[in-house]
Amino acid sequence: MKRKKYNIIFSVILIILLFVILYFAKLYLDDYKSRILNLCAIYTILGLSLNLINGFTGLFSLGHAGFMAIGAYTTALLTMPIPIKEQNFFMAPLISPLDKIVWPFLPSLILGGILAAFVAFLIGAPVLRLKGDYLAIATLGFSEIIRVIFTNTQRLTNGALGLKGIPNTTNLFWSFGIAVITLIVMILLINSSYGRAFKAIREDEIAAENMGINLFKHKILAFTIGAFFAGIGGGLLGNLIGAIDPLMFRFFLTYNILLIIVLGGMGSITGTVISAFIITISMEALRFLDESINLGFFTIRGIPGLRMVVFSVLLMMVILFFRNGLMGNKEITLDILANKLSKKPLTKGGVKR
Amino acid sequence: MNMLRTENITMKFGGVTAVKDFSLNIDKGEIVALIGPNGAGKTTVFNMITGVYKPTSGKIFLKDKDITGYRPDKITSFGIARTFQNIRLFKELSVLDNVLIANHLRIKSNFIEAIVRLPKYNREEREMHEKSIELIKRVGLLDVIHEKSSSLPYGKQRRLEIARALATNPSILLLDEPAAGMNPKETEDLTEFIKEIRDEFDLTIFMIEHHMQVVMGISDRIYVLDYGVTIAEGNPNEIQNNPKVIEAYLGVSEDA
Amino acid sequence: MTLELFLQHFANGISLGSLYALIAIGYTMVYGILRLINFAHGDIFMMATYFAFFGVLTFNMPWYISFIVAIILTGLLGIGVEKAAYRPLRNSPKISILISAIGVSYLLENLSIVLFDGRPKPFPTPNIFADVINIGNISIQRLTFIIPVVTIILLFLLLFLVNNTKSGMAMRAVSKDQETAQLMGVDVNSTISFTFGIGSMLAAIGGLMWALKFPQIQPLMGVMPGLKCFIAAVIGGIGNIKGAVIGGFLLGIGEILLVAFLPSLSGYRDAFAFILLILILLFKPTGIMGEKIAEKV
Amino acid sequence: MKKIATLLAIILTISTLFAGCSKKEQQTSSSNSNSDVIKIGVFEPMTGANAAGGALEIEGIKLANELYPEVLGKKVELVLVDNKSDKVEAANAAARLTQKEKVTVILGSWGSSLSMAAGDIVRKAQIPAIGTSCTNPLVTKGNDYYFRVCFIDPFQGTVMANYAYSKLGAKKAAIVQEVSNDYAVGLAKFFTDSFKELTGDPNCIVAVSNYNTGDQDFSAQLTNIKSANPDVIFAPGNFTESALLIKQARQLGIKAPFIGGDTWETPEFVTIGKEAVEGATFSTFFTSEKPITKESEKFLEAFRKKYNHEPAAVAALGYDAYILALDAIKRAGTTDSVKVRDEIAKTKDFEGAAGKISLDENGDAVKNAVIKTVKEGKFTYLDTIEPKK
Repeated sequence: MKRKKYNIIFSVILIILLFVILYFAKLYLDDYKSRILNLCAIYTILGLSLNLINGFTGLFSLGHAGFMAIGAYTTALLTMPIPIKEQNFFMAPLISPLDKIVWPFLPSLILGGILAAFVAFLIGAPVLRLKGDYLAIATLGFSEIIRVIFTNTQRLTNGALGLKGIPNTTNLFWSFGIAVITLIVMILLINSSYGRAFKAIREDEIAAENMGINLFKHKILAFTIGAFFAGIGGGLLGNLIGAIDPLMFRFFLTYNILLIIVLGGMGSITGTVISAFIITISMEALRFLDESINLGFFTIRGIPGLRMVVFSVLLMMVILFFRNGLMGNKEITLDILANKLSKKPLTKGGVKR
Repeated sequence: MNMLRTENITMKFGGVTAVKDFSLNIDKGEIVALIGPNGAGKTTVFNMITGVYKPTSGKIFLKDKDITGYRPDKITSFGIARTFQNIRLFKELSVLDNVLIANHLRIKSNFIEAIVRLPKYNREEREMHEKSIELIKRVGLLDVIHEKSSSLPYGKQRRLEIARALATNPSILLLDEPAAGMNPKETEDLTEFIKEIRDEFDLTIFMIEHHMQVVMGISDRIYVLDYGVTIAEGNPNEIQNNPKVIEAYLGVSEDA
Repeated sequence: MTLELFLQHFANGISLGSLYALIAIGYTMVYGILRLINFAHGDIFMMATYFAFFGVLTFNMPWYISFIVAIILTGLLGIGVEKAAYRPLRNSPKISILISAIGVSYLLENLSIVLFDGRPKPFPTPNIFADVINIGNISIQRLTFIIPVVTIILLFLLLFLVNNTKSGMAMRAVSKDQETAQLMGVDVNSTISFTFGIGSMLAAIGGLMWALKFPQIQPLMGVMPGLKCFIAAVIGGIGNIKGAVIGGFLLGIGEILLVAFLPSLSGYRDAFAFILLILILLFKPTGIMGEKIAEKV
Repeated sequence: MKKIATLLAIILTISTLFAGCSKKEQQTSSSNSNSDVIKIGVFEPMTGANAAGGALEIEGIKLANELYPEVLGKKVELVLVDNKSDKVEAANAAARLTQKEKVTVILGSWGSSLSMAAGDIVRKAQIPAIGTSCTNPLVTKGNDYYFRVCFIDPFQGTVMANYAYSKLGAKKAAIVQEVSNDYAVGLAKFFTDSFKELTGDPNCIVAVSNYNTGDQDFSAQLTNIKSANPDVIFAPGNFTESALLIKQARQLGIKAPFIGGDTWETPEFVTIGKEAVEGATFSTFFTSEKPITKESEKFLEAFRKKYNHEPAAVAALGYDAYILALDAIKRAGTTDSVKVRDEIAKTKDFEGAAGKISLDENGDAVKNAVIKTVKEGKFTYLDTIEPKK
């Protein structure tokens, strides 16, 4: 009990410290670096939400891009100033009342999340009856359907033209603030009785059902919560980039997030966070592979696309040789760190999941 | 008082009839066994009672309430708990988590209350923990409470499965071959254990078992299935002397 | 809609459907044995077209030799993919294998972007395929007649292989129960390799026909056809070879008729396949020809 | 709780490290700006769906850099970044150019949506960008820092409607558009508007069909169009899809002429479409057959020498974007990006390879359009159309 109290105090201190650092980062970091940090935080949110569905509840869903699209479009359409809306919708006017509404960022973001969750709820009702690869392909299908609909609803989404001039509200405070909230919610959820029920479903559906767990209710709960955060992540992403179009939300986007949770470990929160940072930063850091390297006396010709090959090879290596990713389904906790530091043997209670 | 009753339940898979017109009657506090050769349809009977399969025809009553066709989780919440023939623990999870999960069906807080850790939820969580630790202590697994359940030896896994079933607060417990793979000493312990928990938790017990020593030692009554058909019913003594049962069990070996 | 117009649409549908059917056969075969959605099937199909392309253009082979070489190379590629990416995971949870399949698909796509560059390349079409036949006002490419014939021939060859040969028996045994098959003396590994080889060669034939009909190849060309043919296989009952053919035709004709009768919805065409998939999964998850598998508790 | 704490600790360490590294890099990059190099960023798709177009533009930009390697006595260094035909990547790439590389001007990109993804970044960084062939009106609208050396979709759509009406004498037109391509959708809309105006017939568009990027089978859409029997078919879209589309149309026995937009002008359009695309007519920016300016001749000669093939229109635009940037830097006399921006905005009657460029108040080029057709497998000049003054 005492330990718990210390942990809470320590967490609060760390959160405060994080935001102090962010404050200075915002002051001193250039746009490029803070953009990548923003992306790290957003991919953390997306990774955590996909891991809730795939890693903790064991539902192999590939529908994330669709939920992100819903969140991104909702947030964008609600936050864009009216003149910019008129500018965007020069082909056909935006349907009312959206053309006259401008909302602040936070409520737009939340509504984006709620709409994504609502769609997930509607989709989930039929789809979550499916299992394994059927579920994967059906969710992928739904995400593509959402994208096709967005491409064809000119007066709502501006179709293929996409939206431009979305206010760049997303900054380090927003993205990290929401990432921290997501993180806390996920940890609290996973370690609650509901989280245990999710894990039970992942381990053995039949046993879980026979232990009184309503499979459908819990699956849809995990799916909906995951979609909610995916929607929020999408909204943050849209308002970070400032322009969105339906092609952004192809299923390759889902693959990228899948890459994060596979590398981090399906069913590990710490793993997801670490790997979201590693992947986002290294995607940028490996950019040199695509470019020519000038060594003064001679130039190595860069091969555009090599970076993605390196990434795919990396993914395959993780899948084949480090099957559980960085962390498996374990977590790094302060207790473990403390134990490691003081060189005490690990107590059994320390390895908590 | 009547605890569990089935009326002519029949299960057909495609053209194959796995169980035909099975009727059963178990009173409160009884220990009843279901025996029969391999493939006789015993586990299918369990699966129908616990809602895994919906019977093709017939009805199932728990304390005179019709529970036919309900989902397994509903049926568990009505008070029927079970174990599985080939142990189905939540393998990657700890012993404690396995038992805690079985408490989940009685939880009253919703998921939002759980996430924000309302006092109401915290109280429930504390109660679940206390109850689970109590159960784990009762089945003698306290020393391995934080171990991964799949790392336990076989016998302990069986006991954990029973503890997990008990955590759902059942009024009737269905045990699917609890003694399978146990040595004579363990079997003897198990027999005692089943009797004890029956008394301690005020249970009714319905079990499938091959081990005649266990069956004859603790059953009040026995049903015998062969090729999906009930061929005999009665107390251990009657069953032991029933020619049909002898034929079903021994007939094969006489031919062989 | 005039009869003539309808017939033209119908001919278009048969033509597209037979292509889907051809590729779906390979999909369904691999699934039937391994219970695995081979996400990389579409990319293997893409590789085949590049093999043939380079055979004709770089090595100056006549098209028929180049096609045969391409089919064999693709078969080997399929066996290699199975060995490298699926075999090590055979006893892992299904999700791992599925992720591995996605990984292979990702790798093949990115690799071919680097190797073949992302620009689309014109696929050489020998004249015997390209000629157009006019019946009244209906115009049909000769290829439209060739593809269904190829599909049907392959269908019968494959049915013969699976039902009447020793390797076919081994394949059926592995699909029912790998462990038991092993105990009965079936070499599971080589049977699976064989299946993958055949499946990939079917993908190659499908890919070549595809490239003849739509003579443009690029690294991402296999993605959508791959998904759609999987859907066709599910519609027909995945694992069932005859079902895959039926599913392919249904999907192709359905897509064409959707655009024909509801031209304003033509932008939703890609969604149609997925909607069909979801409906099938919900109402008849075993597909048209599939058999029910009860889960063991 | 302790998990939260640990995670935060990890994030903190990472972000501190990150911040630390970045400060170091900032120093190096600021020292760079004092050196003898002027950096010009090139922001193009080198991989992904738009890679083909990007490659063509880079050809032109690189050639221009060879011909004009210096300005203000300093060497001009091109910084090429790949935007991967993807918006998130495009934004990152643009941010990298403005922040990390500290370029003076950015050129690019092929694909309007990619340019739009960079729009806010260049505006906030106050670094001017010159679009090459991004023709969507939204690219420059409301953005003082984005310019372009090409005309925009409304003009192109109008030009083709005019051509269909007056040169082909068409009264009924059908449209097949690539619905997931902003460019195609825009062009189709402006074509429809002006064609209706010209014919005075609200029902002059007899059929509209959609397809998606990457589609390969168009038989159903085309059969519908065939039954509507139009005089001309306007089919703006990617060159690959368009070539397949026209090919299939001919196989179905459709005889009506196909007209489209500048994206068709790539070698693949002809190699894929073969004899089917004979007679396909489209508007574009530039022709090598009829040099428009002195600069055109210089460009053509150098291009043929360097690459051994005829330049695509977008290569000329890439070239123009580069020399315009250099000219503006020269006029400004400094690499201060805000001053360079002001000079770009003042551009009037600037002689580029692809015609005289004057920028209007939106930063869009007002210039001639060229109409070309495919004849014997080659893009052949047909006509030049003056902008409406």
